[in-house]
Amino acid sequence: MLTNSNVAFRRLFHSSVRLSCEGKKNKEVKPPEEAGWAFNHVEKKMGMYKPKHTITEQLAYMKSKAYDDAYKGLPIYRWVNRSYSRRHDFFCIDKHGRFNLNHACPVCRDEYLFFDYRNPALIEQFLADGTDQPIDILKSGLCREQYAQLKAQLLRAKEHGTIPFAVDFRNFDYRQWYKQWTDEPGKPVERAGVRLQDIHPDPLVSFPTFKNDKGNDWDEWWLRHDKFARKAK
Amino acid sequence: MLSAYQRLNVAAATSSASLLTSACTSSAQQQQRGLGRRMPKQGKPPILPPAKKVLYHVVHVPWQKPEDVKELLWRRHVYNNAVTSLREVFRAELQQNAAIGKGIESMKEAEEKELEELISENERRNKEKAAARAAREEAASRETKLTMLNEIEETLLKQKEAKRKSEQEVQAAIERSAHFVTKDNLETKVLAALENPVVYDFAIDKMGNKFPNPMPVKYQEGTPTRQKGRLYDETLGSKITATVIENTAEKSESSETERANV
Amino acid sequence: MLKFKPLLKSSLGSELRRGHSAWVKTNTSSSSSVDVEQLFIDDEVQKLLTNLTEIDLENKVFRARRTTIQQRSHFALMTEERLEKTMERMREEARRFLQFVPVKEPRTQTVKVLSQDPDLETFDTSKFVFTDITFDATDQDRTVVVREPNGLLRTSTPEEHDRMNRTYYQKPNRPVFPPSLFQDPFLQDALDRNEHEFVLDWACWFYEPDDPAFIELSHKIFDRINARRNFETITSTRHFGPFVFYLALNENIPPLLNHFGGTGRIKECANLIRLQKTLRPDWRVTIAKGDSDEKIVKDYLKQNNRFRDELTDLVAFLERGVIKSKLQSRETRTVATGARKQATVNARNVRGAEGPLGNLSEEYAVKVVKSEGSEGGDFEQRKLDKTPQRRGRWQRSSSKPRNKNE
Amino acid sequence: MRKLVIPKYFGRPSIGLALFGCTNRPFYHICVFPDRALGRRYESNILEQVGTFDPLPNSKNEKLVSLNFGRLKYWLGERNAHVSVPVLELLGLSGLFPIHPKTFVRARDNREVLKAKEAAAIEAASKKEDEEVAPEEQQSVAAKV
Repeated sequence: MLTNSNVAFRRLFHSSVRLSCEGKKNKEVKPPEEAGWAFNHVEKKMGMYKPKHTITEQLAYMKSKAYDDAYKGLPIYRWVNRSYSRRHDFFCIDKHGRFNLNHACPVCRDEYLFFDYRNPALIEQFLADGTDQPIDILKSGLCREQYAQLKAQLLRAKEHGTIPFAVDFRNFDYRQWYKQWTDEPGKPVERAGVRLQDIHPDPLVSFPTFKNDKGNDWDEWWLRHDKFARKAK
Repeated sequence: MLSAYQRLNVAAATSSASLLTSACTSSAQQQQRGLGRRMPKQGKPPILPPAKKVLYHVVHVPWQKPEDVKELLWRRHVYNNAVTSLREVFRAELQQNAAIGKGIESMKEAEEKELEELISENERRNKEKAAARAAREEAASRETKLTMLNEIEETLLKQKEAKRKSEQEVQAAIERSAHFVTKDNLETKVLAALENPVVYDFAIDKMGNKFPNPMPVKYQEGTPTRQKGRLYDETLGSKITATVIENTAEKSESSETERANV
Repeated sequence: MLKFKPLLKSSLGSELRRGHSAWVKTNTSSSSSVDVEQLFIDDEVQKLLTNLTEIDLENKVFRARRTTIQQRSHFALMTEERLEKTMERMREEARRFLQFVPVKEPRTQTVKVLSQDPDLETFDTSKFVFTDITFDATDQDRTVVVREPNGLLRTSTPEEHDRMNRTYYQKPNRPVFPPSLFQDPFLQDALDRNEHEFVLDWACWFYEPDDPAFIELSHKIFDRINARRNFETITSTRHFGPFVFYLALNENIPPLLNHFGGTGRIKECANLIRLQKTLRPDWRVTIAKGDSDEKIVKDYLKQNNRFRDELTDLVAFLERGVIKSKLQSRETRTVATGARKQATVNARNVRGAEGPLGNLSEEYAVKVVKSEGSEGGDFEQRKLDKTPQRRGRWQRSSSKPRNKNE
Repeated sequence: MRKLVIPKYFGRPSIGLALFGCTNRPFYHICVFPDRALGRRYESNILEQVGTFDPLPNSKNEKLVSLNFGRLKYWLGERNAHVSVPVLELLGLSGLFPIHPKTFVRARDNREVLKAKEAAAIEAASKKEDEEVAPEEQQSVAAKV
């Protein structure tokens, strides 16, 4: 929400109005950098069209101050208004491009944002950190269409190399490629497969395999807390 | 499409099963079953016989051209002969592979052999590991025995030490208790105490000088004395300074004597 | 109709090229047929290549990468010697991660014609590709046969062969058609972002080592690294071996020599020259057995002073012992980490932007208050009275600011 | 009435194309059925799958066929399996079998159709030229008049 005073002097107009004036060819439309990012007064967007923007505008917008003020450097899904009843299979925009509901998902409601493999920054916000997998749809608060777009554009980004990821390590058996090579290949190596307990067998720090802390959530008390809290209600 | 056939076959299976089990079902139902048209389940679309369009549709195959027929005749014969001979070739190839040891059975045997090898190798490795583990455990147990023995010795020593110390204490206590007051020497002790009473009525300062505050004897033996002053007039302060001077004087003389005779 | 005519003709061309390996680009003086694979497996060369690949655990071999599953990080307190032992174990593990990608001659593009049936002409509009999926056929010796619409039955080209393998035997991150990262606009973008290792890793996972496309792609990347001189993107990775082998084979090692010289590693320079000597025995530089590294490098410089302008850092190091700035970039990285430890706020910049208040310091007057006690209040006071009508950003009532677009 | 039958041991096994995939996207599995009489549309009576055939060409105009030659030889040689015509054609094209007569016939028919189309195309082209020529003649005639 742009509250500080330096926004006032910018030209504030309704984004969809901008859409209609595009129809009239005579008025030259300045690119958003000079014209200033569209500021959306409209609270309730039901039934309105979502304006179309290009990828270059989106890239410029994501670097702009307006974006920083709006989202303060946090990933977009942190600003989702969780008080609305959010099912995971809702659609913000119908097939004609109009909004279905007022509380749109973080990507649909912001007119410049849409998932695209040429803008990895936006996709990376929705990835579980340290992995190349998207987070859960309920956690991301995205509608079904945008979640599908996220997965599709993530795959495209991987294929086009804008989002690097860990390719598995290919263990070559030289005897298969060179006839004269005789000695055995070493133990096959696996990416992220080096375990600390193999490298540093410290008797004091015991990593009992049968009790390894995989899958249990001993340090995520809030998960258990929610369960009881809900039961209590 | 598939589901229709599945339903038909399921019907066949159930019908045959029910035929076997319930011999005495009503004749109408059997008859119906005989016709193969079973009543569909509640709410399901009825099972219809194949449509007339499908039933009475006649496929008119166009006549082949005579030269085609002639050519296809000899091609078909050549082809069929080739196929039969090929089957023969394949059979021979399979037998040959089986003979050489590349066939399925030989592969199975090879797998079994390999399995046995692996199991035996595994057992061997387990035995080795067990032996190594036994040796390690035995060494460890020996070591723990040693440590336990040491600990026992230490505790014994400690206990002996403690016993000796406590014996000494007891001895000291016994010696000390020699002149305790007991039932039998009670009277003598009391009389002795009466003779030389020990007076604790004194003050002491940091230096260890004692400042007795004797009660006037006359007063104790029953004849009241003349009140020379009020009890509280006496203040230890005045006495203290006097005796302190005396004591220091005595000490300086004794220290000189000591220094002299050293 | 017969799209295949050129290919058959080219098969003759590649015969000639057979003698001349694909790895040797420039037909240098000794353009005799060089058996690249034989050379690569030679123990001497393998030892030299492993020595040349340095092991950089933190930034390269075990750097933070995106995995498919989130992993918990494990911490362990260690004594100094225990840490040394662990690092040694990690180094040994890293050596296995730095296994070289096999250097292979590309498979021939020629196809063998199995049978010709002219009267099968136009039996169908499209080709038929037959793949044998017998269970004991490995990726390499699987038979893939193509029937052309003109009735010609031929064996498949390497590209088709691999595509069929990828279709019928799927592996993760191995789609059927090559990803567009391996074509140029995107390849150049990735290389500009210094993701050479990622591209090469994916290429060696996606293609077979003797696939012509893979060899051509890796050569392209090697040339660009050599042209751009950013060797640090590929050092201490599994592709550094083939990269150095490729350079030594084509005799353009001066840039790499310059890089090693700049960072003062004479041993690597000597190893590089020995490698080129082993690969090109008829090379003019003579290397005696017991030579010291220093001597070898000096001889090299003496004999090839045509590269003198390229070897400025090496020469600088030899004569004046100057370590090049490239090392600075690594030092700046270390310095940066070092700086973070010292206190950044001091008397001078406490009021400015680097101070505790950061960019807030422009909006508010910052007064440094010595004692905690009474005066603390007026600092708050000053902050408030300066902007009475608008509450500071921190005192915003609702935890979630109204979004720009709502 | 359908006979009670144990698919594994009944009659002569037959190799045919079982249609998988969905509407507008056919995909055939080349698989072995217990007998021709039992029909091949019933999924659970497939003995074994020895290959796949994708009738729709991919972007490189290729129709992909995969065949498990080892098992195929077993069923053909050992078990003397009956093979349906399309599978025979495929085997013919793959080179394991000689070319099936039907493929020759189809090839010849396609050639004839192509030839006919070309001829028609040539006629159409020539007819178009006549029309262009005809109007010019009329204009020249008009100009002359």
